[in-house]
Amino acid sequence: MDRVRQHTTLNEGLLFERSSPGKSGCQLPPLDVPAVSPGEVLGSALVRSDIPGFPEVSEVEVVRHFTRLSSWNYAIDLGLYPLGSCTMKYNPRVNEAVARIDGIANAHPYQPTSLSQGLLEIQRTLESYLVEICGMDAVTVQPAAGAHGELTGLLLIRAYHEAAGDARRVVLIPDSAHGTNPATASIAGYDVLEIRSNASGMIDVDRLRAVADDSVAALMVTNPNTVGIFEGQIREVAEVLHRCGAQLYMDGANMNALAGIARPGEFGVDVMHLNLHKTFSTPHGGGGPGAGPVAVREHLEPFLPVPRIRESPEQLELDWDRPRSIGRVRAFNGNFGVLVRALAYILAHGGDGLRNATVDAVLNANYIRKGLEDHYDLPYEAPSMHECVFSDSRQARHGVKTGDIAKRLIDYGFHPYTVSFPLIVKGALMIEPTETESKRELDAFVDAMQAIADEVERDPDLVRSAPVTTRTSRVDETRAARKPVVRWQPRKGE
Amino acid sequence: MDRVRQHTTLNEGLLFERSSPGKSGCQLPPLDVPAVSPGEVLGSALVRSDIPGFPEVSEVEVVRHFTRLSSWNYAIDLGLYPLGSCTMKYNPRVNEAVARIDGIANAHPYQPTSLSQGLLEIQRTLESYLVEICGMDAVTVQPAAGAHGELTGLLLIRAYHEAAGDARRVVLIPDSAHGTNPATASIAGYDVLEIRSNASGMIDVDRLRAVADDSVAALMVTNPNTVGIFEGQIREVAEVLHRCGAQLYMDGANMNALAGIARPGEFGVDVMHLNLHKTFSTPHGGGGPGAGPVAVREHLEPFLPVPRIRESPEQLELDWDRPRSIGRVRAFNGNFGVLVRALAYILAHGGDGLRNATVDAVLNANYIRKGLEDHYDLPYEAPSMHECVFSDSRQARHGVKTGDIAKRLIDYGFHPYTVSFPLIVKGALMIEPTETESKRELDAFVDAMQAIADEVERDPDLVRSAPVTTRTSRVDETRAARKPVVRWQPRKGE
Amino acid sequence: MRYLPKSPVEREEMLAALGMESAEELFAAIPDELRRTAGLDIPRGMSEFEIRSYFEQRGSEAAGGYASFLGAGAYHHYRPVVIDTIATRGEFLTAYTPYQAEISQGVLTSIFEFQTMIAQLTGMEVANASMYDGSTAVPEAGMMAARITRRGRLLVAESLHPEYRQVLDTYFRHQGLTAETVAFDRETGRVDTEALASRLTGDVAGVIVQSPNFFGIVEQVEELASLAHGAGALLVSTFSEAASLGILEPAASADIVAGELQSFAHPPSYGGPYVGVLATKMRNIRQMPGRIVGETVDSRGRRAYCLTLATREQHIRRARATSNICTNQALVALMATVYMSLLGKDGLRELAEQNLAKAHFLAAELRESGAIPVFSGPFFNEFAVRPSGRVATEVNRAALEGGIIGGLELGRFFPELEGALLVCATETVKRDDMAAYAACFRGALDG
Amino acid sequence: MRYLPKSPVEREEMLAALGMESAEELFAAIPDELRRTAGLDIPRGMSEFEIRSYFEQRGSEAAGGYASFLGAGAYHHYRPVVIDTIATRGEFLTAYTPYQAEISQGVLTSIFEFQTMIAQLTGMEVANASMYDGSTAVPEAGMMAARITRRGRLLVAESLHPEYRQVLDTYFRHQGLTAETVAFDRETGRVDTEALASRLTGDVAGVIVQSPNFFGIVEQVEELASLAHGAGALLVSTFSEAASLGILEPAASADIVAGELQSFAHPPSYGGPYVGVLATKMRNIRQMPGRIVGETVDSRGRRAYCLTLATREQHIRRARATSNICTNQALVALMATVYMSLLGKDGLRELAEQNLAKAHFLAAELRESGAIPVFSGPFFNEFAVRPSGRVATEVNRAALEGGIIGGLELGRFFPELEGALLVCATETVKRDDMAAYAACFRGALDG
Ligand SMILES: Cc1ncc(COP(=O)(O)O)c(C=O)c1O
Ligand SMILES: Cc1ncc(COP(=O)(O)O)c(C=O)c1O
Repeated sequence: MDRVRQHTTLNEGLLFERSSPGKSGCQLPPLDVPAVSPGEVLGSALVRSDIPGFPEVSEVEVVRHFTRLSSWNYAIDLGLYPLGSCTMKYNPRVNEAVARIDGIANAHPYQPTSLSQGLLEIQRTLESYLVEICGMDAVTVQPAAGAHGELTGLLLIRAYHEAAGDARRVVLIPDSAHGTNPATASIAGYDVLEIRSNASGMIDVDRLRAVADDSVAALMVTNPNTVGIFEGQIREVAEVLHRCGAQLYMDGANMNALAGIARPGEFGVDVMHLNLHKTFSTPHGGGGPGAGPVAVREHLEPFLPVPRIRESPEQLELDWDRPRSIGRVRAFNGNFGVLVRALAYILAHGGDGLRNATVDAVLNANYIRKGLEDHYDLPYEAPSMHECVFSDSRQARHGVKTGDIAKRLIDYGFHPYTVSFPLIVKGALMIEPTETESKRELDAFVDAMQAIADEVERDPDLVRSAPVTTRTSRVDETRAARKPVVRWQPRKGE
Repeated sequence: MDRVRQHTTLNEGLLFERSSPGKSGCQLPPLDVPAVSPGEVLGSALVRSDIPGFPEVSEVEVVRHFTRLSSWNYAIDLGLYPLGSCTMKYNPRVNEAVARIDGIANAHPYQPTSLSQGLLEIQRTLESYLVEICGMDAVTVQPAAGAHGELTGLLLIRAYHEAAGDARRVVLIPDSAHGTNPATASIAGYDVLEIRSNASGMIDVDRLRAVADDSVAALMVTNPNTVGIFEGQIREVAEVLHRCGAQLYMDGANMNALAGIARPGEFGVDVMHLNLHKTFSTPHGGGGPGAGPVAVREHLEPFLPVPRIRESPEQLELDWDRPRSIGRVRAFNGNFGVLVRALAYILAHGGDGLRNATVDAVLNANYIRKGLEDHYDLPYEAPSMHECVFSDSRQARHGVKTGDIAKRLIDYGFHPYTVSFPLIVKGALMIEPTETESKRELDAFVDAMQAIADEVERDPDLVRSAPVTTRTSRVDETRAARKPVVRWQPRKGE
Repeated sequence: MRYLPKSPVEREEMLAALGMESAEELFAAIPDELRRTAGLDIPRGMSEFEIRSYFEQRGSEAAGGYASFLGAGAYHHYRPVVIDTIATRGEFLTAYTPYQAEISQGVLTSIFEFQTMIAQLTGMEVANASMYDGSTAVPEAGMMAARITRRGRLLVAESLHPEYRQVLDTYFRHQGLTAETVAFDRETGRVDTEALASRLTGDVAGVIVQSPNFFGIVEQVEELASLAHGAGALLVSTFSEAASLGILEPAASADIVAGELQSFAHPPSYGGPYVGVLATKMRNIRQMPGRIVGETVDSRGRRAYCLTLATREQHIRRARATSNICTNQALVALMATVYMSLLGKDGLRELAEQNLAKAHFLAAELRESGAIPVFSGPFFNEFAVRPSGRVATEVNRAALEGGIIGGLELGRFFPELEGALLVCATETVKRDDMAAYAACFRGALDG
Repeated sequence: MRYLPKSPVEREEMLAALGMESAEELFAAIPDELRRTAGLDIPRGMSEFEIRSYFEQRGSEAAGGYASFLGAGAYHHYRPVVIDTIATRGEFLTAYTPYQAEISQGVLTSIFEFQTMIAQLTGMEVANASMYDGSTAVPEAGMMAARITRRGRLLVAESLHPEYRQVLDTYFRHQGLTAETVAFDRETGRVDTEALASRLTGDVAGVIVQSPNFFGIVEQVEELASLAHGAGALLVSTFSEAASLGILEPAASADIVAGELQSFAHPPSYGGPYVGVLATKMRNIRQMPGRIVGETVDSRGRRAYCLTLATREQHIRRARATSNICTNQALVALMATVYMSLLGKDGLRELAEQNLAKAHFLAAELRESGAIPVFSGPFFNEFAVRPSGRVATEVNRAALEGGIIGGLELGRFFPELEGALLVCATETVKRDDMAAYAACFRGALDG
């Protein structure tokens, strides 16, 4: 095998390396008006003479290049993708089809309202369903992702307090929280006070009580939390906060454990965000686009970003005239195409269907937990919801870390779980299968994880050198950071 | 590596093996009329109770199953696919888009003519361009593939002779011809007389003269022929045939060497077929659909299959009233969706573009020939057109056959060339790159072929045991034929 | 040109490598007088966007947005998007026939699944990898019957799709095979069994019947099979509406099943590409035309698939092949395989039941609007009726004005049925449209 | 349900394996009073076909088939089909952020190419993997400038897209950053350099300018950069019309370039998803927000890519991260990468030249129809005009009746420009439609 050079598909270089002057993969229709001289109309100083290094390739080369690249990638469409906290569920293909319908895809954000009724209706319907699912009173779909939703949510809280002349300084965040929570609080201008989780991995209500005073603007809680555990004392938590005038923010990234079963609005949550690219099946696309709608209780509604949809007797309209609004968090109407996909998903399930999906998601997580609890250390005993979190403590004794086990999973044909998060579990293995996995796929995963546990004892080096079956073997991340090469440059003479 | 079980993607079983009762990947809208009892309206004897073994899987399982299967396949979109005689060129994606336009894809073949003007216009335009490219007088687009076109063509000849009261018995076919030629002649009710090629791989005109008499209905010639050589004496060939009242049929599978450069109508050809799935870029799709239009000179036009397009003053119409027609060779209007794609291809190139494509196709074939002629035996010296044919005679001395070299090419990341055809070359390597390959891809191919030639001398066993880098190693075809298992059956107990 | 991956400089370099000065030299083998200097009379190449707008224009001149009651061999059915998701993957779309098994297991495995599903659905033991369409699968089946029985006469039900019969005629004419028509019972619309029995002499190779037949009527195929077998002939059972397979008992005693799978695979697309099926008993497999995929193992002993029994085919057997077919309809067969996988056992049943219900509802509506059923036999999703108040052409003209494409005028193929319509209602037809079409039947009654 | 790959029996088996009798037990951890027994008030699940027809219906209530002269931050451009061919491949579409480099080289390599192309186009040294959109990339750039300079005042051109300015205000308000507006020259439409100079004191972190600006006018960014640099401030250059990059000299002396790449990637889609870009000089890379892909090698020494410099990001640095951004717009960035690859150097130039030509032709047509240009500065593909015969609202109302969506009424954002229109002509606009729109301007003159 050594004597074989690499497959062309495995050797595919960068497009820049296939360029040759004069090739192009696209032609435009001939100009139907007189050409103008750029130098004349713009002034020659403003006109560029070249784009050095820019690709020059034909259509077939583009198709092949990206098709080949794609074959180096794992994806939900290829198998289980159990990244904890990421809810990598099946992305239904009808969602892609409807987002590409002419009147939707080609709608301009400034087109006349009279021509936008169908679009506003889509948005209004989605908003009403999200409100129903969360048990909240209103929602904005403007934020572009979860973190963007967090920012929006905290700004709402800020505006609310300021409107009451009650400026506050501190946002409380459990140590189990996702990194976006503290980062967002900073950007919203708050100081972050981290609160330590209790021995069960949950919020320590006593500790919370101790710090909850009138400097506190909000607590950001994830429920179920990042260890996959439902915060059973959530109502008490809300009470503690409300008593001192603070707000309860819920990171809704884990709504896949709750939709149709329980509603944050009934937990005492004041504001929360959803990740449509998690719970509502819009594709991750290798890192986005997402959408991070923010749902609020009534008292925060006046502060929502503009514009809002308003129903006039004749038509749906956008309302900019909202004096207490925090303003805009993004131009136009949010990641509208993502909203379309999420609505398609909700329509496909219906109310009962969403509940059934949640049941299967939790069933799958517990089934995996059951299959692995004899092989991996379970740091928290509390029942799991949509994901289960193990630690690598048993394997670490053999010098094998969660990251190694993850890489070894690749050899078994699976995407790894989430590593190194949540921070409260040392060497975490955070596993979220979602509801769109079959028993067969779960069984194969459990088998693989058991086999790896076994390998760790028999041959830890094997696991540490994984993956061995992929085109690319273990990647040197340290080197990448030490001397960053973040763009292609022609080699001398090229 | 042995210790790793196979990737899930590599282990994907059959869908039947993933079935579980009650799963389904599709729902229909609820019935908006009363249900009826099948037993009552049809009689219970006519109603089936079950489809034993039929799949029961969800949508995500279907997507994954076929996505995984697809990853086991080579394709033009992944690289060079130099199958001689198959013209595996880039299949432009716009062709797929336009074939799916609502008014086209959902048009019913019996819809009113008034609603079909756009469709008839597509067909008429394609017909006129094909006529122009071939230099013939008329064309039918009804045949579904090349072989079907051959049948149509021979039936036209038959009808023509019969109309003149001149029934003929024999079709002459060079020994270099594709298997469909003799098979078609048989099905058209002719006796086949094979004529031996001369030492240059071409038709032996003297030998032809000797057998051309009034029992001969036609000669089927491929030009350029299957060795990639232009039959320079084609006009003499036509003359010999015409003199004895026979017709010249041209297999146009190799039109990729001629489009825009030379026109069969000017060679003396009376009837020919085209493979739209070769020359005109419609995708092969793993074996079809294709389309095999048949172009004829004027004297054969009255015999073309019904219906024909007729231009009335108000509109385009279909004309069934053609008493001398051979009838229908297929229901409806042929593989219409394939015709749409072919027209899109012609529109993209335009007249000059088609010529340029031909130039590049012939340039590519000769470039490969040049790169390999020192390493492989070239049985015929005549200049190559769109493909070049080598023989394995040098490698056979080391016990390595063309089929082995082909399998070894797979390890280098390329699809093999055509093996074991044409029959006049023992151990043929029939290589057709097409115009849509870059110099870089050709260079890589030539390098690979040279490296293999080298391997044959150093380590023939390595080549004989190829491929070694694929999911599936060399397949036992003999076993498959010996005791055919051509469908899945549940194992006992399943 | 965007499809040509060569820069002018590269072209020069390559010519230079060949020792040529101009591209003209590449064509030196073509005699001067055959080489054209004039360009083709085809307009300049278009951009992708012009091509799209050209075809969008043509499509908009067609019947987009109409409700349709046309069937008659091409059917409107819902098509899940996943079909195209899969079928447009380059790995399937741009592969050739899977001759190189080691890098074609994707296509091969899916064909093996196709063959299996077709066998399951038709009640046959084996199926091939596809034929061009139903209309060409039928003559291939007829020729196959002739080869198996070594007889040359075929009896063909008059209720076989008329265009299939035309194709059959074209195919048989020059092969010493005769295809004689067996009338349908004017009352039931089914094959006239007496007429059939009387013609079933010892020289009959096979009897070809369609069920549901062209009039949508379900035949008693088992009975016809016994008749045929009694005379030593084979029974060839055909269908053009695959949706019926979800509910109809397969003709297990047929010898060959040939049919059209368009309903499962492809939109009507003005007539193609569709996909023909051919299935039979194991004992006949060596007489079967077309490609067949078989199971085997690779050199490491793992399950694998490959094309098999190639000695039947033209590229090996040449003039003595079972058929000349080479390229078939693989991609459309893949679409059908995805469709069948998605619907599955329950979905296919539901599909068939919905078609049955819609058509019977429509039949009742039309009867109420004065239409008279032409036949009494049980029908699946289409049926022949004769308007009473208004002539058929008028009914359809009125419908067209209302955005509805009415049923097929049967006089086109059966002069004796002039004035009758073949009306089809699949699961895609809406109740409102049925009411609207029924109203067109009433028109003259009212007016 | 078709998305759930479990049969009822399998569900039972799995519950049994957990020792549970009913699915309710799975939720035992949720206190009873928080667990709902009532179902959600959302209608029954729909089939795929109902979903499609629901959205087709909504789409048909929208502006399909209209010619459009809207730009103003969202542009209509031709989109080659290959973009979606690639972006809908499951391997790209359904992958997560490429944290696991060994099985994410497809996404990683394409992002590396994206970063490179953005750097090439903007004249910067490095670019990140994408931001949400232009409107959020700008405040991120502003915050970055503040971090780099450790100053808190930003001067923002009034000719920056008004919605971008609104977003900037929302972001800055609570961070101790101030964003002050610098007026545009009422004559040229360009930044008023004197006003700018007078405000450029030593506490200014950066100057944010857009070119082409909101009015389509090309700024003299180099000059503005010198001014800014003279005061120790950074220049942040932004754009919302990426097509201009094909022809405009990049602002090489800008410190940060932030912009919107929608024109290269995605149809307007009623406002999103788009894709923001952020590029800068190498020296600023550690202050840059967002993901960055870097080149490295694998354990066998072969070139490979991975996410890098993660210590800037929220998942490592948490409260002290450069930004809270996590999920970005990777798939839209991939679309842009494919688009840029297809057009290439020549195609991008041609694109820009066609836009320039169309807009200038339209401007001349409108002038002939009595419209008065609002600004004298050079423009790319959009420009502000004031109809003379008829008020702007009337012009657009007449246009709408003729199937044309007119330009944006500028009064919406600039009261002083009430009555002016911002009119855009990309390469997709047809000459006939320009003539028809021009005729709407004449309306009142004629009548
Ligand atoms: C718990 C949690 N919160 C917030 C986020 C941030 O969401 P996004 O990536 O959409 O910004 C994530 C995403 O991974 C998450 O898992
Ligand atoms: C020379 C030649 N003739 C005829 C054919 C038959 O064409 P088809 O496969 O479309 O029936 C082929 C196809 O491979 C061929 O190469």
